[in-house]
Amino acid sequence: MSRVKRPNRLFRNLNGKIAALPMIFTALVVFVGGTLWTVLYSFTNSKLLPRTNFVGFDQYERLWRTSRWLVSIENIMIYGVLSLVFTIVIGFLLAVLLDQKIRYEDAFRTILLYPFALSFIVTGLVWQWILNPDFGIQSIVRSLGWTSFEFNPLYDPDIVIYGILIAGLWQGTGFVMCIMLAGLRGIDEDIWKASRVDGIPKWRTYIFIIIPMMRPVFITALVLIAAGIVKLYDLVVAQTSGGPGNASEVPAKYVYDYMFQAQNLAQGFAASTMMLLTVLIVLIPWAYLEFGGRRKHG
Amino acid sequence: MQHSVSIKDLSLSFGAVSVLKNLNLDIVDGEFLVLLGSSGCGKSTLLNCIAGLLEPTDGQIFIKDRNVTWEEPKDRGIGMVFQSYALYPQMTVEKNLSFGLQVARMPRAEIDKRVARAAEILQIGPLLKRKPAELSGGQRQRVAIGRALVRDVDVFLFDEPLSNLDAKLRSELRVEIKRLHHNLKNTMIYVTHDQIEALTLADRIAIMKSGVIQQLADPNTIYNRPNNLFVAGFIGSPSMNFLRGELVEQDGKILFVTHGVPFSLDGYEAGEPLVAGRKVVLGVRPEHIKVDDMSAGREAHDAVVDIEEPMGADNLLWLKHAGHTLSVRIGGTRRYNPGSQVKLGFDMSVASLFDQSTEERI
Amino acid sequence: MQHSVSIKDLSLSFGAVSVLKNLNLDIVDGEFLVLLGSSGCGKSTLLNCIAGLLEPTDGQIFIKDRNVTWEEPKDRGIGMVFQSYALYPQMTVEKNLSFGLQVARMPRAEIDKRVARAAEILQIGPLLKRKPAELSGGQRQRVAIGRALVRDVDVFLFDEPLSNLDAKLRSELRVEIKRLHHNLKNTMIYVTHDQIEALTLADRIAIMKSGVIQQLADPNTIYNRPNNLFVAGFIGSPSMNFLRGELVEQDGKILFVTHGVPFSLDGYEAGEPLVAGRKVVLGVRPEHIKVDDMSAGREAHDAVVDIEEPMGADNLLWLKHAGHTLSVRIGGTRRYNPGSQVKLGFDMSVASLFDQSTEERI
Amino acid sequence: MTGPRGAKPKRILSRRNIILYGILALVSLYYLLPLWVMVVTSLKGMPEIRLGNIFAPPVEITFEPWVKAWATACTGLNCDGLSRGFWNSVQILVPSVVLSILIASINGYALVNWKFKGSEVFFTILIFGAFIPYQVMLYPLVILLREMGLYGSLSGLVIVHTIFGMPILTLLFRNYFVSLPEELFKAARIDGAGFWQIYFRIMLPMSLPIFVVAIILQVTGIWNDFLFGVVYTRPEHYPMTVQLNNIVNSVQGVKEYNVNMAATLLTGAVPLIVYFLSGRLFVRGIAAGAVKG
Amino acid sequence: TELEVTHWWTSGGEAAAVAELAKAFDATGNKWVDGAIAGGGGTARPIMISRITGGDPMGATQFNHGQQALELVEAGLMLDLTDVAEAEGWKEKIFPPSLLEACTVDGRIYCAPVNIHSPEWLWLSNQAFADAGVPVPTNWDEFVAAAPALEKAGKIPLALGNQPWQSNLAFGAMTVAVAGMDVWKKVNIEKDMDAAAGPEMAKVFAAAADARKLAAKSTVQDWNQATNLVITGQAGGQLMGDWAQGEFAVAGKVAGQDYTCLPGLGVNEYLSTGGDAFYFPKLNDPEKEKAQKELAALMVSKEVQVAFNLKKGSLPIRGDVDLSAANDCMKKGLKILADGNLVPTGDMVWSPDVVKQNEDLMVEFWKSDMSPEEAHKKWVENLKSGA
Ligand SMILES: Nc1ncnc2c1ncn2[C@@H]1O[C@H](COP(=O)(O)OP(=O)(O)OP(=O)(O)O)[C@@H](O)[C@H]1O
Ligand SMILES: Nc1ncnc2c1ncn2[C@@H]1O[C@H](COP(=O)(O)OP(=O)(O)OP(=O)(O)O)[C@@H](O)[C@H]1O
Ligand SMILES: [Mg+2]
Ligand SMILES: [Mg+2]
Repeated sequence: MSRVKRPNRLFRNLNGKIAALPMIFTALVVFVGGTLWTVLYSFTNSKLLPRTNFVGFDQYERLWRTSRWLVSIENIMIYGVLSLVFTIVIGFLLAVLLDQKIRYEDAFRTILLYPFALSFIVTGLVWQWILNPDFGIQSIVRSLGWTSFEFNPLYDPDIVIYGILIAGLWQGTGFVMCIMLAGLRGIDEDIWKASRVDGIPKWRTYIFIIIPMMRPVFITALVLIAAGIVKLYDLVVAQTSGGPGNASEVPAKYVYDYMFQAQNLAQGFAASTMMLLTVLIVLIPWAYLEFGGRRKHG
Repeated sequence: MQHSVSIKDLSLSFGAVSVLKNLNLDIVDGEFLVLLGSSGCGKSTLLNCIAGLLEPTDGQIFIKDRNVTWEEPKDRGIGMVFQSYALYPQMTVEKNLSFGLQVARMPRAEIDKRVARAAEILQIGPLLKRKPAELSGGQRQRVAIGRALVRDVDVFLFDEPLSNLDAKLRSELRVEIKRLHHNLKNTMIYVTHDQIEALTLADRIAIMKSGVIQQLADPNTIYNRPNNLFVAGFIGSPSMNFLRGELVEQDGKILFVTHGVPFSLDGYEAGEPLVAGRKVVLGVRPEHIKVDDMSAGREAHDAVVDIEEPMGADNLLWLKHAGHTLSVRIGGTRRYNPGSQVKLGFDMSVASLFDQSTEERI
Repeated sequence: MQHSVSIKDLSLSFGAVSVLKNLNLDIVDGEFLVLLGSSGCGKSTLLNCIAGLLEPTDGQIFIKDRNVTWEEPKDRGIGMVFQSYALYPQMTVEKNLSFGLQVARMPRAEIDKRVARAAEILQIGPLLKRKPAELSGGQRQRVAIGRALVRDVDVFLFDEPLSNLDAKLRSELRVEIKRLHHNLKNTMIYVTHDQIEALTLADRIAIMKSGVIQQLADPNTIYNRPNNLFVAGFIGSPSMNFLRGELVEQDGKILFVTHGVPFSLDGYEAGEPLVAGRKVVLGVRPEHIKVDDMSAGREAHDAVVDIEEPMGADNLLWLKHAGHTLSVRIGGTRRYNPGSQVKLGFDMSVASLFDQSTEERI
Repeated sequence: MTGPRGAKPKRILSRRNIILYGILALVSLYYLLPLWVMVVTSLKGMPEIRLGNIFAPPVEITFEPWVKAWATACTGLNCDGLSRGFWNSVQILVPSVVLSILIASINGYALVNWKFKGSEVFFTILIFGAFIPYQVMLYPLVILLREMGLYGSLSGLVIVHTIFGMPILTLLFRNYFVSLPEELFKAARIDGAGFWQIYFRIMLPMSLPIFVVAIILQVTGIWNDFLFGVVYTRPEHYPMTVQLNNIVNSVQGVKEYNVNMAATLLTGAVPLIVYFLSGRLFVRGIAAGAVKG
Repeated sequence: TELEVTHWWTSGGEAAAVAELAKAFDATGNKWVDGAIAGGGGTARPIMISRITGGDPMGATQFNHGQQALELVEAGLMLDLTDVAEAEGWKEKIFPPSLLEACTVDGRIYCAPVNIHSPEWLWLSNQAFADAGVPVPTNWDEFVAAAPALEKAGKIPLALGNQPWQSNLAFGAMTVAVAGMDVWKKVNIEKDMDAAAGPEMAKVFAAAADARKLAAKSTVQDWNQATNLVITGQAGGQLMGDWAQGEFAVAGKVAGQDYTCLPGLGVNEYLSTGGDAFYFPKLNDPEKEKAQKELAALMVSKEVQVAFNLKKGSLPIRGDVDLSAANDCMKKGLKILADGNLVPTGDMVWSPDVVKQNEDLMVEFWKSDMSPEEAHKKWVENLKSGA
């Protein structure tokens, strides 16, 4: 019997490799290439057009001296943490409510989910309106007789980011609720029975048993929300344009404004590099824990 | 005798689908009762009703002579073990065992004592600090049993606790559960669709079909004197051989005739007088047909071997006889080639006769 | 003899984990070979290599004396049947059967002919227009077999085709597969971890452990003359009883002694001379121990019944004897209460002796 | 023996139900409020709006704002409202959704069933890409498209949408395909089906729920996109959102809130309809694709 | 020939003005394809720049002339209009000459200015002051003095839109008024950083700090919404460029009667003159290039200038046009223009980067309680980054 030589590795599974070309292209050229390009040019003093005139860390020094950038960072932190916490908590609570074998579940679910279909521009616009002190909620409540009522988040620099959060939550919680609901539906019915037989109250079952079991679901939700937070831009532009003053500025807007309005590409690139760096700092340990840890138990 | 669990006229419907129909069942204190039936017959539903996890549509449930129909599961004095184990995955074994007690605000010392006792009984002491994911299937099932054990309950409910395990583990844990019952002497209600489990574990077996109990009796009776065709066919592997025929009177004796072949019914203990002309089914278990062994003056029937299935300890023959295919179990060392002619002897003292229309035992 | 499938020095690793280790296997044309082993021992991996679904790290595979190591699955002349059926859910049964042929651009008429033939063989004619979701488990498995059948392949590969079915269906389909093999006379390689399937179906059984074949022989040899301790313990339910002891010479005869109790080895056919002082394990199957039946002049050993497991046709006794727990299988009608004293007789002609250190048969 | 029998009687107005449905009603109110405001405002005339209560239903219903938003609102010199962008949006939407989903699903399929060396690395990079703010990629992509000669064309925009949809969609599809039994794929290979045959004839027909999720995500994302539509194409291709932006942002004296709201609703109509039509499948698909991390 | 023209003129008065350009262009047998992008230069400029650098340029595009398009010109992406300018005699006709200078790079001309904008105007609502029972102020100091009365009457003294450029504009307007021309020139033209850090500028910051109190209640976003507050008498005044006049006109208000305008805030009759200009990206298509040049010539032509600027409310770029139709305010502006009391605007002398930084600083300053001293310090830093 003859031995046959092993064929060339490169050509095995050729179709699979060809089909993955768009992905490889996107990953390498667009994401890696674009990122490297951005980082590279952040060390130049490019203005309107990218130029390779290197100036070291000047752009970064200036960036961290800029109060608008500092405010942006602070805002995205506040927004990010609150948005993560509230979206997950509210999304989960709503999912729990909907999971109680209620009637008209479809209707409720649709109501909670529809804002997700609307763009941030629309969301921002409507909420800007509802929160407008002159004819929104504040004026309505005042006209009902409570004249000292204050609810004016979009025009108060101290709380404007919360005003944006209200709209952001309105838009995003429905989707997270859906993910959570799907997760809850995936929990083994027997777990519930076991906890009832053990006499564990429902709320404790949720906290101590169900939530830990839904870890992957929470991680999926977390990734989706976090990806959205980093990109927060449209909502702010539509609701406040970063105002009042610069109280609701966010990093993505800083990047955009400095790249195009100030025509200082390098400054914008430096800011984006900082954003990417932050993302990496958050993501890499997570990815390590998640994937590195998982390999252990197959 | 004290009844540990008593079910009166229990009915349950899911919407229009009636799953349990006016079911009555009394379980004696300390008894090991197995609910056996094919998938979807309502075994789990019944067990869930007893546990209080499902509300019956009608009827009552008594545990230790207390009407618990409306009580919460935790107040019924029951513990339950599930097929999927239903362990809390993120808690250690110890936590799994103690969580319910902690919630009930039992003192720490008492909890520790109970966990230690359960761990000892089930020999899971070394596993206490592990999480369920780090346990094998059998160990998980033991922990699941432990969770019921620590709660010191009157009645244990098992819902197919072994069906997720492989054959070897299954037979090991079966013995363990049996031993546990010997030691604890609690009432146990055990759902399964595995007849070996039912036969080996049960004090009594209740065979269910579509929400109705077909026969409730000890394993020996169930196996050897099945109430009706369903029970007869359900129990035993390979199945009982069924021959459809007629009762015929010949020389003053009632014979069973199928495809023109007469069978003497000598030795059969009928529950009612046998009447000629009645259409009946004769049921004989594979191990009750002797091959080429005509001792004790049995009738000899000719048959041809169709297929042989050697199973190690036993050998299964599929034979053609009088228009039927019969399965016969013989010793593992005796071998027949397909096509061989053999002589069969039927042991009527352990055979069963059923009416063709009512399907009830005669 | 022509070799249908031939495997030479096959190795396969997933990264650092070596799953198959230098495996050699020759399968004769028309043979029914069963790969038996516990979960994770590499059975499916081996089958997938033969099918071309996994690339071996090293070694060669020949089918019909053609080196197919690097060929596409479809060109190897194999058909495969999976545990989960793997029917295409969106296609009708007919479409499922004809898909592969269509992909191969076979003429319509030929396809129809083949589908019709397969449907007839498997008796799934009336199901052709249904979708898999509308079939029962057994019907699905038949369709899955049909899919291999229509492709008119030389070698059928089965990967635990019956383990998703319930016991009853399993035994039915087992018979059908056996019949199919009788009729088609194709080579079949059948993976299972169910020993009953292996024993009943196989012409030869290959017992695997951690990617290595432990014994390759016909079912009878495997059952009665296992090569080593692993094979002996793996086959048979309940397991063979193992007694650890020593060979001792007494009165010129070699005896087996455990816990001070001597056993005569009369009748045992040793593969090598028995030497006193050797540490050995004596293996006796449960059905080869006679209880209270001292015919043929056997030694009588005293034992006490621990637990009894009635299983219908048989009755399983767990006995305490000379520091061991022994399982013994007796007829279903003979009953013993726990605690009874019994006399045991060991049939040495079908027992096995293993070396304690090498674990190989003596 | 006596005592309770049958099911424990339940009052419809039990405390649990009151709390449960009460909360749900409140929450629904919060979620519906903006929609209500939009609809109500879009049906009011400007004088009525100026009078005040944005939550009050219209005294006099007028469809004027809708007509205006759709057909006559001006942007610069073009006074044909949103209608102008609607077909553009459709023209952008259809190929973008189809292409992005096709590519992402093929990626997912290749990643699961045809793993090759390095495939996981590319996938990881792709997932990191989900976190890159669009603004960062804006400029490099301009350059890239320019080099490819696609800048300003519809195909260029379709590519951009495909690229930015790729991370999340690929993740969804990968997770979904992982959950399909591998044996199915093996069976098809033994049947002799190749890469594409397996994809189109076996995998695609089985993936309806996840496709619904992907379609919803993409329809929403692409339809609502403003930035890419305006940066990567030229005016004759501008999507509806550009007109929406123009209507909403170009104020002539007082803001015409009713027209703005009508325009907003008209723009949001397509994704909303897609939602309402596929709600149930959406949850199922999410369960299948997103949850298994 | 079709030419696509992008711009961000979408408000009422602006759109009407663009229509004049389009009408005139279409009349030459070409076709004006309108590419309006609403949301102001901030939204539109990135798009325009992307299109040009992306290799898919439009036929003509609006920029504020000055430094915004400088690099595009340097990169050779813009059409050289020198021949048109010479043929049309732009050098002689365009007034003030700084406008054309801003279009000139290395002696070549690359843009066609279309209007003059001067940001230093105070717009006052006569009705608001009547309601408050005080006379309409005639300069900034009077306005500040009258503010308490306005507040008492429930009015917002100063309307200010919450956009960075508006805050910066308000500050710039006050600089000319408070610090005077000389300082302004020193800082902005000579880029004298000592002057920038000097006491004169500190006074401006102090004044701005006072002014921001007056604007505290103003919650609108867009400039024209702020203007609308003045038009409707809800606010006393607004610091806004001359284009605000277009809004008054569209609302049917009459200058001097319904509203009052104070160029240079009534303190210094000086105006800075920036404005809009059109650039013509290179298309490499002779046909189009011809049309582009036609359009360039047309934009500067007398008739178009009149028609366009009347609608837009801005000043024409030629000294020789007859604006007898102009209203009260525009006449005031024309007079200052004729007197030559002019300076270039900030975005002509500073890079967009500096402008943006100042905008960011100002919007923060106006909406927070940042001390004037701190703002001043940062402002000087910003200027230094571009000096
Ligand atoms: N929640 C439910 N709603 C509607 N029908 C149900 C529900 N739960 C069970 N059923 C139906 O009730 C019948 C009995 O179900 P049950 O789970 O008791 O069967 P089982 O005997 O335990 O079967 P298995 O052996 O498969 O566990 C089945 O036909 C099932 O379809
Ligand atoms: N893709 C893979 N990557 C890494 N390890 C694998 C992979 N597939 C299988 N293995 C490992 O290879 C070993 C053999 O697997 P295989 O599926 O062949 O076992 P098996 O004998 O078929 O078991 P079972 O009876 O459970 O099907 C197992 O330990 C398994 O964990
Ligand atoms: Mg069940
Ligand atoms: Mg396997």
